[in-house]
Amino acid sequence: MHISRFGSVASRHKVQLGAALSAVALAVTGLAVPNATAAPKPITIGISVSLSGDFSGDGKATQQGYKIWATWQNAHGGILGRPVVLKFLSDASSPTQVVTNYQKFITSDKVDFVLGPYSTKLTKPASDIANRYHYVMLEGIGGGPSVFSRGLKNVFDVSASATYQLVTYAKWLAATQKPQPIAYATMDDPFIQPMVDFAKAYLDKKGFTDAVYKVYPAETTDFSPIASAVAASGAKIAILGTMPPDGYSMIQNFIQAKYNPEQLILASGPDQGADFTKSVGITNTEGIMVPNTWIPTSNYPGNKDMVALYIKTYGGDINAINADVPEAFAAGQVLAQAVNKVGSTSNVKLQAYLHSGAKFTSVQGPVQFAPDGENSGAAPYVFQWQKGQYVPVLPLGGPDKVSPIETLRPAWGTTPGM
Amino acid sequence: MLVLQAIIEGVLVGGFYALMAAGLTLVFGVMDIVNFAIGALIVLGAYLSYSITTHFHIDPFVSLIFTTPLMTALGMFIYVFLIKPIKTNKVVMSLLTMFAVATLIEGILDICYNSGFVQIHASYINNSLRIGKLNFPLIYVLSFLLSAFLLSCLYLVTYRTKFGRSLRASMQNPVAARLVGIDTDRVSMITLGIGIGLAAIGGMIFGTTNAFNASSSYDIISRLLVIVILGGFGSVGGALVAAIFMLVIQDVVAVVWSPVWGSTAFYMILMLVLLVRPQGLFGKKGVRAQ
Amino acid sequence: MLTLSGVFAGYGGGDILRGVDLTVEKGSITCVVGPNGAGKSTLLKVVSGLLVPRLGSVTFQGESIAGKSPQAILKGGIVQVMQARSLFPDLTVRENIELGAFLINDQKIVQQRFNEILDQFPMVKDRLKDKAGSLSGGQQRTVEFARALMLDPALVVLDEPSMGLEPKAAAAMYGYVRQMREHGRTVLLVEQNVRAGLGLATHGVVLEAGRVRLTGTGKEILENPQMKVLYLGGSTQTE
Amino acid sequence: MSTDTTISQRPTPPSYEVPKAIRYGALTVGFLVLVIFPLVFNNPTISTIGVFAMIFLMAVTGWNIFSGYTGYIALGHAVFFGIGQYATAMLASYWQIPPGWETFLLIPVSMFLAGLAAIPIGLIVLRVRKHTFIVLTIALMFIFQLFAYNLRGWTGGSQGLEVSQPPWDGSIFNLPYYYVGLFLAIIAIVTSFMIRRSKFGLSLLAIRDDEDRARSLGINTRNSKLTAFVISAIFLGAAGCMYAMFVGSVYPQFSFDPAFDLELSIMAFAGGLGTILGPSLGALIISGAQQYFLITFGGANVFLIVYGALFILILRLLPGGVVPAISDKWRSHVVRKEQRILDSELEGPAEAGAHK
Amino acid sequence: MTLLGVEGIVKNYGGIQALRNCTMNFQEGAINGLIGPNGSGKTTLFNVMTGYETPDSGKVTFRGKDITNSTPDEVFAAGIGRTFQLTRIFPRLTVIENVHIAAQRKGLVAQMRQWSQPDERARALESLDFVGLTKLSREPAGSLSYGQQKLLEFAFIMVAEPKVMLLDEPAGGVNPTLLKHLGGRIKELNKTGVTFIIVEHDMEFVMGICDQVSVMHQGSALLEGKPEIVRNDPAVLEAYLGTDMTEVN
Repeated sequence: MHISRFGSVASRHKVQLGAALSAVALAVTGLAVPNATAAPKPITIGISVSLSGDFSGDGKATQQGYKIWATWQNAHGGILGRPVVLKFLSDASSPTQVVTNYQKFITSDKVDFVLGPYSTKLTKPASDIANRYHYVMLEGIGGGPSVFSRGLKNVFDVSASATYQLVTYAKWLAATQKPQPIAYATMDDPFIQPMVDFAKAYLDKKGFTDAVYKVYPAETTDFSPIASAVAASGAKIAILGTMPPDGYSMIQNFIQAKYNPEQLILASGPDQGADFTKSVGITNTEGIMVPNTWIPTSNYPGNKDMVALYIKTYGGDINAINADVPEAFAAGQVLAQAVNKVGSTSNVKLQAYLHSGAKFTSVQGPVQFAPDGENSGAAPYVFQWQKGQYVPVLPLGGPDKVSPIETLRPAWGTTPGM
Repeated sequence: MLVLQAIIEGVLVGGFYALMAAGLTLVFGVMDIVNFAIGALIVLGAYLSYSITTHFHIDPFVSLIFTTPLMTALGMFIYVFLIKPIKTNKVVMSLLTMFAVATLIEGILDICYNSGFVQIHASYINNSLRIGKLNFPLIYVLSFLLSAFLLSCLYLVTYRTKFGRSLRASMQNPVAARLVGIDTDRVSMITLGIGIGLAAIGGMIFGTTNAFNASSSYDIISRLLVIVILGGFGSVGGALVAAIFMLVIQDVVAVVWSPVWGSTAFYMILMLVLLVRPQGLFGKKGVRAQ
Repeated sequence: MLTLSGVFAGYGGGDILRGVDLTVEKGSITCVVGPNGAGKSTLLKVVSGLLVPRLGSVTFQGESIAGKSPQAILKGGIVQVMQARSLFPDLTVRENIELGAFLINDQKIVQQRFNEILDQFPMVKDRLKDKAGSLSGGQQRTVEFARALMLDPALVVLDEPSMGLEPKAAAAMYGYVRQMREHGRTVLLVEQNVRAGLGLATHGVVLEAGRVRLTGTGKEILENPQMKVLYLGGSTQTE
Repeated sequence: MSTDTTISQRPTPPSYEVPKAIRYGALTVGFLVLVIFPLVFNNPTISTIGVFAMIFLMAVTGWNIFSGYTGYIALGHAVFFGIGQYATAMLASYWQIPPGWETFLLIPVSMFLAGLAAIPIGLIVLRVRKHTFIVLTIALMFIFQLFAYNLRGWTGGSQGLEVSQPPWDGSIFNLPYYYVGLFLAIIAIVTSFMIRRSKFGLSLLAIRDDEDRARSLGINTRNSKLTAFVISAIFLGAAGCMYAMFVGSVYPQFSFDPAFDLELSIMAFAGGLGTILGPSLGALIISGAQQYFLITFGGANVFLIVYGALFILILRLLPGGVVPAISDKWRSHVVRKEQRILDSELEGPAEAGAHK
Repeated sequence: MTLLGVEGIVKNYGGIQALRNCTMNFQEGAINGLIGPNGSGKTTLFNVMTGYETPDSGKVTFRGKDITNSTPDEVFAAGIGRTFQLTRIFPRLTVIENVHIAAQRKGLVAQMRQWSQPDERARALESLDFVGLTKLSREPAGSLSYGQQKLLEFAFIMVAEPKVMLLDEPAGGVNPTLLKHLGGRIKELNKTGVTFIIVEHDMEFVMGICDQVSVMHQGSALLEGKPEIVRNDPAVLEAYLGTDMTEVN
């Protein structure tokens, strides 16, 4: 079976119809397939990932996402009919090394394209380097607002903008509930804090008040005083700007403090699948919400393949997939679609095309770039853990079918059916 | 009430920090070494307990029976092969050596555990005791009790056993210690063993109360150093008081004002105390003219 | 009992002992005197194993001890009381004394010795629970003596037992030294107070510039006219 | 007074130092290599590593002026590195400096501010010694990091700040940074050299060996330490400014980084703490090797293991550092030569020295 | 005229009384010897006079000014230099660098100039020549022998040209030839107006060069006088050899 390149979304959907299994089968033999003919020169893509240091956990997930995308893309004809070869370098979570790494990709390795590293902090220097050499930087995991406020024309984020991720929930809240006090606690982080602050600004305008608002430093290891402060506020709704590990600790502290909010939404953490359920215990997950740009079970192009490939390659189940994986995967998808459309490896043309308002598809949903490079086409989802399942509940009226939202969380440890 | 709750939490967590700091301060007192690897060693201890609990389904507290001797042996190994050979500029060379050890450990853990966040589990981890409106998380209470128990053991060992005597003697007068027949090298080796063995226990506690990965060590080390300085190098009691004092202040500032300023207060207190008492809260003035 | 022959020893640069020949008879109190810098303390360090001699032999009861570790020498039966600050100030008197028996593992023997020593040093009994650092100079010395006897040594080496003490306290120390001999121990001591030291000693040794200058009984040495030359300089003629 | 004449007629003492010709020759060659380096290796990857090497070069040389000479191991000099970065980022936007050459004018400003900040900081931390000093400097660094997080009105908090980069072409982009960096690094080395041979430098070394004795010999130890601290901070400020301009973004986490000082001390130790060129050599080798290592084998995550193991090996094999090891080698070479001459002279009447 | 004096100094260490109401005066322009048996408090007195120890009570005066609570550097700046019984040199610096440390300079600009200015260098070499260490001038001071370190310490104090030099056992470990030479130079320096206070156990040396000898015993002044008188005073010998206290009991 040979699959030619497919330039349109429609034809890709056809491929989608061939179930996940066929893609997996392809992935195994996939690399050999495009080489059946004259072995075209591969398309090289350079990516710096954090394999050690502070970001190493997410760095590795990012790398997995990119790798799976490359496998999948090659199984689907590569880019411009040429196979995709990824080059990874570790940056040890340091901006110094990020600068050097992207210089190397562009000037020594002369890669055709680059994709973004993990985190807002590293995306900023990386995009400067790319800009210097007129390279486009597509990324999905570094969408802090400060990346886009610098006037760079070459950065594009395929994920929903950080600033709007919690607004979906805020809008729903303002529309359905009476104004009441809300407890906020957020990590001091360029990606996370804006999420909470935007939601808070929105809710403040709608008459909601803050029962408590605490910003905690990134290196906090003991969350009990913060959790106590939130618990003591007695607010029925808690909005937390957490990264995965502190989200788990925070929930644990809530349980210990017997604080049982009716609605609990975390910026990230509950989206981490098995990591989350193992850390907080499956029986405590009921009703916890999290915004996300990706639905594991969605029918967006490539998603089922990605999930199958991931499970085949790295094991685990659908819920074990870190959100970094589809974010990286989506960046690759958009790159492939755009380059195939442009028809050349010219980054200048690519940049112009990405700014043209063209629409793309990804495992996370539709992508369309605003002038500053943010994805204006994305609609951030809100997920909720219901009966041990991770299900989308918001937005209402979106393209995907969502489950009804549980507005009253049960007591801790009482997940129905668990 | 919130402040009271913060104080209780400060005391409970302070006990754990005191245990860690005790290992650090003993090692300093006997050997003049700042064990910069303590953070990485705590994370190592956490991972060891994690592996044992997940693979053999053993209670984390029981896992200590295996991890503590292992880590103690590691400490002795580090002393014999890395610290003892250092001849010149001991203070800085040992500090850098321990930093290198920390790097090595982090690298190994990173490969073995693939750097995702994990947390040690037990059925009772989310339980808590409630007295009136105050809340005592069970795991914190348990770890505080364990810390208190171990600190008392440490106290008994140092004040009631023969080894303890040789340890205190080596701290106070190494030459005279050799003259009464104490093998000061052996004492140093065992002390580093104890110091690192304690990291196994601290690691277990850290791992049950926090999600962690290989890079989690840096957040621990700076606080421990501050506590040790404030308590006075070499003073276990000082470390206990300093740990509880600092954690209580930090937690109270965190709930009354803001968590970010809680951390700042933590370090500012050190500055202020040292401006008045350069030898720390409980340290002895040890400067001689000749 | 203890024999040094042709011992050269020193720190880093040069030798301080330059060919010391010395014999300590069993059952004697041998007192080494000599001006400052003569090498008395260095000599004791060689005997106790803190310093390894560069040349020469040191034998104790027929066995070579040069270059052995302090512990090994202690086990062999030589205990030294240092010149100053050899107690552990933050440990109690009791702990300090018990540390003297660090090398003995049999608690019965330790307890028995401890009781014997309490009888021997009544002062110690009253202060057992005090920190050693809080004692007066004389008391500290006494504790050091008591500690030294815990191992039941054959040879006790004392470095200036009267240093810095008031006459009365010093006299008490000398009393203890005599007592040790009465208990059958051999004593080697270094003393600045020449008259007192030699008066106490059965054998005297005068060390100067790293060599043994005079030997004899204590009395003989005290009466030797050369002593004044050694101590106050000048020549014997001015006498 | 016959002794007098014999004493003064003694031959001039032999020099155990490596001869001037060799030293200056090596220096000139080293300098020329550094000057033509980015022209020969004109790949921007290599010159990027070169720019970072220059930044570390000036930083470690500055660090060594204080820590190497006085023996006070500071592990909080990231404070001044960070101050340099934040000063650059804040002033560039406050004064609306357009990206380009004008930004480089912030270097002296950053140096001044870092030096200024070093005065009160030095007055506080220099009251204590040894371990307490080490830990106090670390604590100070965390305080500054937390201030950078907390005073978000000025510092942008966790959002960080940025310095817009000039629109220069990639092929020549690194060169101005490299040469300005080289220039500053040379100023740092020359300053270090001048201090080492000055009376002031001698006082610092005396403080390292025996601070109380130095004080009793009339050295104003407090002022000497403080002066060295400030000078050292100035170069860290310069390094911070260069870093902020080159990398383009500033975050509390990276500006006030505990690992930064450890890296500096490793470089200084590997090269030779307290020597003039040792730390520079350490900086060039280690920062270059580290980056090169990561871009060559960085795909694998054995990096930390190899790094840690190598580091332990260096500490074990070269406890004094490279430069002292070389001068020791030279010294034993000279001594052996001398011994041979002396042996042949001793054939004649033995002239015993006054002392051994 | 009294240049440096102590009045009623008391100093206790724990249980030991090192100085008991010690009163002593040292004459300007003289070479003063300070002798006494070990433990009689000579070094403690030096420490008190040079600011290394604060007395429990009593007063130290220099040229009539109270310097009791001055720090070592203030004392040094006032013109009192000292050596230590156990030498305190700078072991990792070379011999010549050691000698330069004490050479005073004022002002930042002067501080920044090369440490070895021609005039200082001349003085430094002269003083090294004087103690016979020229040949070792480029050796690290820590590699010198005990006696050589003593000489080095003397040399670097000399370079600072103090008004008073307090020497704590300058002869310890120094060979006899050089010792004679040292005595000659002390006398020579003394002629230029430098006052000396010398603690020494080598009596021949003390008696040979001192104008005035003070004897300390058990923490206070026993007597004071010309060397010949002191030497033949039975009380001094008594103090040195000690009473046979075994008979007192």
